[in-house]
Amino acid sequence: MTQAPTIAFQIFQSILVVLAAPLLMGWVNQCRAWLQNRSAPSILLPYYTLAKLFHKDAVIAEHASPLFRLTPYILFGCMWLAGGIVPVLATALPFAPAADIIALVAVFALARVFAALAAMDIGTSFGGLGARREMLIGFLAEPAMLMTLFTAAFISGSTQLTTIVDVLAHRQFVIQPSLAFAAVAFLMVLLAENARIPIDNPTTHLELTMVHEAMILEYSARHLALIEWGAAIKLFAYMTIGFALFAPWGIATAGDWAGLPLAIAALVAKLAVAGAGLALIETVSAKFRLFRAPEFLSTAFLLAVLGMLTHFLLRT
Amino acid sequence: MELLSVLAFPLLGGILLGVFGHRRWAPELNAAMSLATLLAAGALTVRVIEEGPTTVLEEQFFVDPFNVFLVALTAFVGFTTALFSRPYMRTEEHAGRLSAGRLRLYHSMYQLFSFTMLLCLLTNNVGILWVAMEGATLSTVLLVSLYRTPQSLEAAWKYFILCGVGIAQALFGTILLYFAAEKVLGAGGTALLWTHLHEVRGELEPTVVSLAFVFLLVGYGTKVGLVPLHNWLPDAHAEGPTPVSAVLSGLLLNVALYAVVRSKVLVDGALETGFSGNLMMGFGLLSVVVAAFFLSRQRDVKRMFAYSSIEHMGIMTFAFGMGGPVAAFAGLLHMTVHSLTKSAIFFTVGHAAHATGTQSMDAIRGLIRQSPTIGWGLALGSIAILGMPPFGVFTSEFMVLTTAMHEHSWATPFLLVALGVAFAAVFGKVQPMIFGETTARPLPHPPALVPVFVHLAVVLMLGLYIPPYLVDWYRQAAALIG
Amino acid sequence: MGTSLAGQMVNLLAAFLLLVAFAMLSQRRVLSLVRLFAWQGAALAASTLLVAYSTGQNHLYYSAALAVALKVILIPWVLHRLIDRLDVRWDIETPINIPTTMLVGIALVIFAFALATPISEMSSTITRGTLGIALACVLLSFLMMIVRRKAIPQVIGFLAMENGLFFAATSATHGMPLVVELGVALDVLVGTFIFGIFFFHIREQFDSLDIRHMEKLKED
Amino acid sequence: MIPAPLAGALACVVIWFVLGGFSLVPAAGASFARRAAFPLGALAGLALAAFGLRAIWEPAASATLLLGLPGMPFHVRLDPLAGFFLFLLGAVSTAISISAAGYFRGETPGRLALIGLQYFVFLASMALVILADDAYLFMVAWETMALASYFLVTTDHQQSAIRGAGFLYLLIAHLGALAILLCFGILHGGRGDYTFAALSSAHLTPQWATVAFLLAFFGFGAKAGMIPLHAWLPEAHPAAPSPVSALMSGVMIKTAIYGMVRVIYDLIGGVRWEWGVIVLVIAAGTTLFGVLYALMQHDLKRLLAYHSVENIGIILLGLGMSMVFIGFGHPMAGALGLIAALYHTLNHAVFKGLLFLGAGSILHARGLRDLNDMGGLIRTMPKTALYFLVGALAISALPPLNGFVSEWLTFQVALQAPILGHSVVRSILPLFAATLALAGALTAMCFVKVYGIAFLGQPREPRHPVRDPHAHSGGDVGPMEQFGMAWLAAGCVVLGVFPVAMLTVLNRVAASLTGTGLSTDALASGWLWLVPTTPAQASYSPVIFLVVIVGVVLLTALLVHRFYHGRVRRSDPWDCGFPEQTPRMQDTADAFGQPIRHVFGPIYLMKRSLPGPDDASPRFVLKIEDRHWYWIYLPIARLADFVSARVALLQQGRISFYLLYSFLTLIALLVFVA
Repeated sequence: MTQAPTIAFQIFQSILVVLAAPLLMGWVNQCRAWLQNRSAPSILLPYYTLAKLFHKDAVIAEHASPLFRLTPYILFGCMWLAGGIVPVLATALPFAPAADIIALVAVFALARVFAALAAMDIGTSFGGLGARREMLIGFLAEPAMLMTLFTAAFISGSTQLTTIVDVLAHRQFVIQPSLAFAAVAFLMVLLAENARIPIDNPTTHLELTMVHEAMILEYSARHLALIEWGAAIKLFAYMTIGFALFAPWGIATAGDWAGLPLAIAALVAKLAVAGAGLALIETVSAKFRLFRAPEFLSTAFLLAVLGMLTHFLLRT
Repeated sequence: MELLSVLAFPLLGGILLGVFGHRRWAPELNAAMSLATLLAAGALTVRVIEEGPTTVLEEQFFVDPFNVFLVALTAFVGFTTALFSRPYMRTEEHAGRLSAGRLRLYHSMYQLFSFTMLLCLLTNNVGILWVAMEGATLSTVLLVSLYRTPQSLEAAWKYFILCGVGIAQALFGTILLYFAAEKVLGAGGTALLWTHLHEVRGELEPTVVSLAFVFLLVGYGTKVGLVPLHNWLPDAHAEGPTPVSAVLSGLLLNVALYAVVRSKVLVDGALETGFSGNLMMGFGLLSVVVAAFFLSRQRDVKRMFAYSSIEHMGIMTFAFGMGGPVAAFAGLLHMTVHSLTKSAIFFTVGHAAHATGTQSMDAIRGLIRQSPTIGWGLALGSIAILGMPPFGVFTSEFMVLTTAMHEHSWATPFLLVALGVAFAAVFGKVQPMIFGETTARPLPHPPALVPVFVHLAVVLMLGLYIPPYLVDWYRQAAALIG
Repeated sequence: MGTSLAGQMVNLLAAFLLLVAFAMLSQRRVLSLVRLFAWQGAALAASTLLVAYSTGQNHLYYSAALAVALKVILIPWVLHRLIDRLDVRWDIETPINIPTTMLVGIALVIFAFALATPISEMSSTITRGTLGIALACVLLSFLMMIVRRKAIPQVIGFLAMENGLFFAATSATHGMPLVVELGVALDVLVGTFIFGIFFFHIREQFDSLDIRHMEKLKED
Repeated sequence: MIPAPLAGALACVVIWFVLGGFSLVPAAGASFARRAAFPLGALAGLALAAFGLRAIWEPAASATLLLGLPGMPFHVRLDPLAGFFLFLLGAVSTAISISAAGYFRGETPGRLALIGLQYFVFLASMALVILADDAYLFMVAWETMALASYFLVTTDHQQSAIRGAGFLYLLIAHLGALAILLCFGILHGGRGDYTFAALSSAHLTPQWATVAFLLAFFGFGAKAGMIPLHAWLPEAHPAAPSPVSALMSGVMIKTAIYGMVRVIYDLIGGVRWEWGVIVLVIAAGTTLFGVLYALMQHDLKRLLAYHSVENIGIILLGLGMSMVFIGFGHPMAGALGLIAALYHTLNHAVFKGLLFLGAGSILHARGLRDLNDMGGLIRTMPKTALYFLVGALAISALPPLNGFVSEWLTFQVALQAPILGHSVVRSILPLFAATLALAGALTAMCFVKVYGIAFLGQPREPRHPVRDPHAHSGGDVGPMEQFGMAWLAAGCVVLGVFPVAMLTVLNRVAASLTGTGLSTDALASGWLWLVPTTPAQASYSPVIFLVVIVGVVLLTALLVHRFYHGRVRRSDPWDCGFPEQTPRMQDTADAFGQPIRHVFGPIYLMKRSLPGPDDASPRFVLKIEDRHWYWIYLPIARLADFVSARVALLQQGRISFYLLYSFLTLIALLVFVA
């Protein structure tokens, strides 16, 4: 399954994901600003931020262990890998078989674990607090995510994203209540995993509320840049996973460059809509108390499981 | 010839020690006589292996695979116990608990006791069997009350009355047996000879025989310590001197069970029904369960192991009751390993009680610190008696359980519960005695631990490997018992 | 011809034994107990003689002699000496309510007969009913041992039980082999002496022969 | 002539016994045990692993020993299943023996001699359990194993807590053994032949087969530590010296899994799906219970013990699914489930051994076992920290390490559910997958806690250090212990990155038990791709995975350092500008578990004591207890007491009553006869 064009395609997609991710971030911020009728920042702002960070001096707490310095690269690497596996533009990517949906979830888990460890490395009060909250969210979000994906996997009889997308994209359209359940669950997980309102607020440093920020407090400069960038890629990857599962139309198969423009157009459209939607959600909803988060996520988990059950029960 | 010498040595020893029993070298003499008995028994065993069953003195005495191995066992444990009683009795004398006169009594009675037991085993005459059994009671009752403390007197009195009454029932049973045999064999000597009874057992009158068996079972069963006839047993074991407890548990109970099994063989022959077997299984099971629950309440270490003896006697009775080659084999094996293990335990317990000056388990702690050998002896002994492999007790329990699971699966839950409870009870009490901070003091006379470890070594061997001649010996005996 | 007469005599003695057994059950005074025991022994010896005579079993004469020597003379004498030495001559005890004991005893006798009848049917000996009586005697003495609260009466009960057994042996089955008889007699004798020793020990420990003092060893 | 693998395995067993015997020899024994015994034992383990691995590729071989029951000598047999478990035992014990050589170096001769004896008897008996081919030898080895480990657990018997743990352990082990014995009794059926061949040929009615299954399942489950019979495990494993804990958690409880597979698949046979469902339910409970209680622990070894409970649950999940599939007549999926279970068995052995050795290193080097006393160890014990990190990631089922592979396979088994005919079972199977997912995430949380508290952050002042005389403060542990950990860490990586090799091995094992192995294209897919069924359905390639991540990380680092001026300033932590940070402000282990306590409150039995308002030295005490004590164990104990109190009425000391008993017995029997 390894011939040159698909490899090229793979590389192209990977790079595209990495480069385009901050753009999505910027777009979401812009939409949110509009919705909260503030004057919107440039859509390119994330790039500026990253550039700025990359030019600063890094400040690291003494008695920070090597693990602390290694983590940002690992986070970035994991996200990049995820972006490479998800069929963003095309299915049947050469890397895709290397990791199915379960492995994909595991990649995010790996990143989370390292982030949490790094947060505890310095031994500050906030670091531990952030790590604890992050893991609290994670231990519910991860299974919910898995169950969502399983629903799709059961429908398509495979855990390979490629196969899933093929099946879902090229079957005649039927209403799948199970998928509806799954979609809602997925959305909730997406919000939680990407540190979005109502679970977390990426723009706050209030000790009572912050989760993700509390973990990366000690980071600065290039490390911080890598982490932020990784976060952007994560959001991008999640959205594309969402598209792959629930709106797989217009995606190309690896190697046929002809289908590419259509695929890109479709992707951009979907992302635009989804980003706007995300901004809308963040605007209309308020941040939960921390201990509402488990309820929120267990609801997601429940919905996902329900989706799976309905699939079995309604299957004739 | 060997047979008679087996009987002669302990009798002689009893008389000699009755005279010299208070001398300083009396314990050695005691051990020597037991050794002589052991050697004679060994010779007898060899003879039987070579020439098969024989009878002597116009058939008054006989040996067959069943009793010869019990004779060997009895002589062996008798000897090791005599070895153990040397330092033990010295310490007692040293502590001023026993006067010279008592020692004389002890030594001569010890020999007479082994004489009566060997007589029980070797006699061919069911009547003499009864006489010797009563003699065993008479010779031990004074040993139980040796300390003349209120408790020991009470224990001895109960032992005497209960066993006396029980044994009286056995006599009635014997009379009934004779009554039945008389018609077949005619009046006179032969009608009570087991060999003859065994030949004609098919023709004996069923109703009479079954009646006789009830009396025999209740009678000898009292001495076996079957629940609810067991009440004398824990008292007698707890209050007597430890060597006596060792031989009571290790030998007397076996011999009594031997008598029961002998009668069972005749009855089965006469009845052709599972009557006797079911009766024995019922008693056995009851004993196992009840004894197991008694175990968890004990404070006195010797008392606890006395109850454990009841439990194991129950297992054997159950096994013999089930019958069949495997179960009977298991029963015989269990007889062997139980008496070896239990006497070994009593040896260690005796030394432990001396080292700590008490028999109360709450006061015995950390033996393994003060004297590793005593501690390990007790630990391994208890583990063995609780039926943990690789010790031989497990071997027999393994056979009993697997056979029972097939033949009488209804009984296995009881056995399971009983074994579990017994394990929890005994082990939970023994463990703190062995481990932890010690309360023990060094002993005035070096403890005799060779017997302990010899016994345990044999038991261990029987768990992993049973010598072939021992096997076919057991097999013949099992075939005999059926 | 003699059989019928001898048989009747034996049955008479058997009845007498039963009577004595009941008397012992209800007797309060120790001395009288000993006396009754002696009478029982005598009746035993007599019946043995009769059986010996009527069946010509010679060894039964020895048994009879043994019985006289042991049960009529020696043991009662020993008991007398003991009672004197322990000076419990006048000591009486109240067994639990005698009428009930009596009723239980009667029930036992009936039970014993019921048990013994099928066996005595097949008995070849001249004395059929005696087995039931012997069993009844055994059970009655058992009952006596249960209800007695003092050491000496309990032991007398024990010996009485042995009498019952002896009776069973001699009358129901023309006597066990002599060697056995001798062994049994020896045991009984030794037993009596040991009991004697015990009385003194118990006395010195509990300064009373009341066995209710001996209830310390128990599960609590 | 005995074929080579079997002979070799037996030789290793003998060597272990001999080593144990030698350590007992006074004087010489001590120095021998200190210097040579453990390394030699490790070599024997290595050889054993090799023989086991080879045996998997060879036909089953059997032999007869001279010892044993009359008419039934000990039989031994080496088939793929036994070979696999021998491999596990040998490979893991090698590492543990080596680090034990370092760990026990400082013991006094007396203790060392005993430890040596018990340690090697323990190893040898485990090997015999696996090799045994008749019920008797199996039981003997099984109980010897329990005994040896019991004495090892009570090595420090001065502490009453440890004595209690040992007692509980041996008691439950013995009850389990009795249950197994009865199961053999059922299979044996009074035919007098106890060989496994004879037992497996027994014809059982469905009811009896089910009884046998239940006896075996709970008998072995008691040893494996599944609920509700787990109570001994969190007590006993921490009590033992660390290498022994590693051996017990890593290997011994796996022999119970071996026993289950051997008895249920091989001896009883005719697996029914209802059995599978029973196993699954218990397994799900065990998994969640284990991890949730692990999250509440602050004693490191205790925490690890609870994780052993959890992982046993995961193994049983795989086993149960396999039984369900086989019961419904899908042997191929059944084989996959078995493979997943066995793979996780091996993985757990490796990483749990590693983690316990790590905990032992901390205990040995610092005298610490309470997480709340640790902190910042990564700076003073970098090697240990690295190996422990590998273990932590592995047990958290994170790619590309081994824990992930087996859990991934288990998920794949659950995803086979649609082929089942029974609609209910079909729809509940994924729920067990959900349980697994939840457990995996919670495990990750738990080990973030462990690693973050123990190795990261800043050192906390120890409140209750263990008085370990050999605790040489400062610096890392000795080379022996490091080697042991390195060995197992390497195992985690290799098993994680090259699962296909192991898959083919396990395929042979599963085929030998279920008759059919995996599908052909599952095996045809080459060393690079782990494919449970078909490439279209699922595949995973840890090699590519690893290469890509490492590549990307390196690339990023390269780029960053290429374009970045690379100035780095060290300074105090910022922490939102919060002034004077002290180590006491860090999270404690208990604090880290607090959200879980909040979410899963009802599951725990919590005893809180809050400080009063005017408390001079305020102290917050929280005690978490296991509800099983109050639901099962104590009631049983009370019942036993009650019964024995009633029974004791038999023995009230009055001789008249005693006489009455025998009188009544006599009368009753006479009535019964007449």
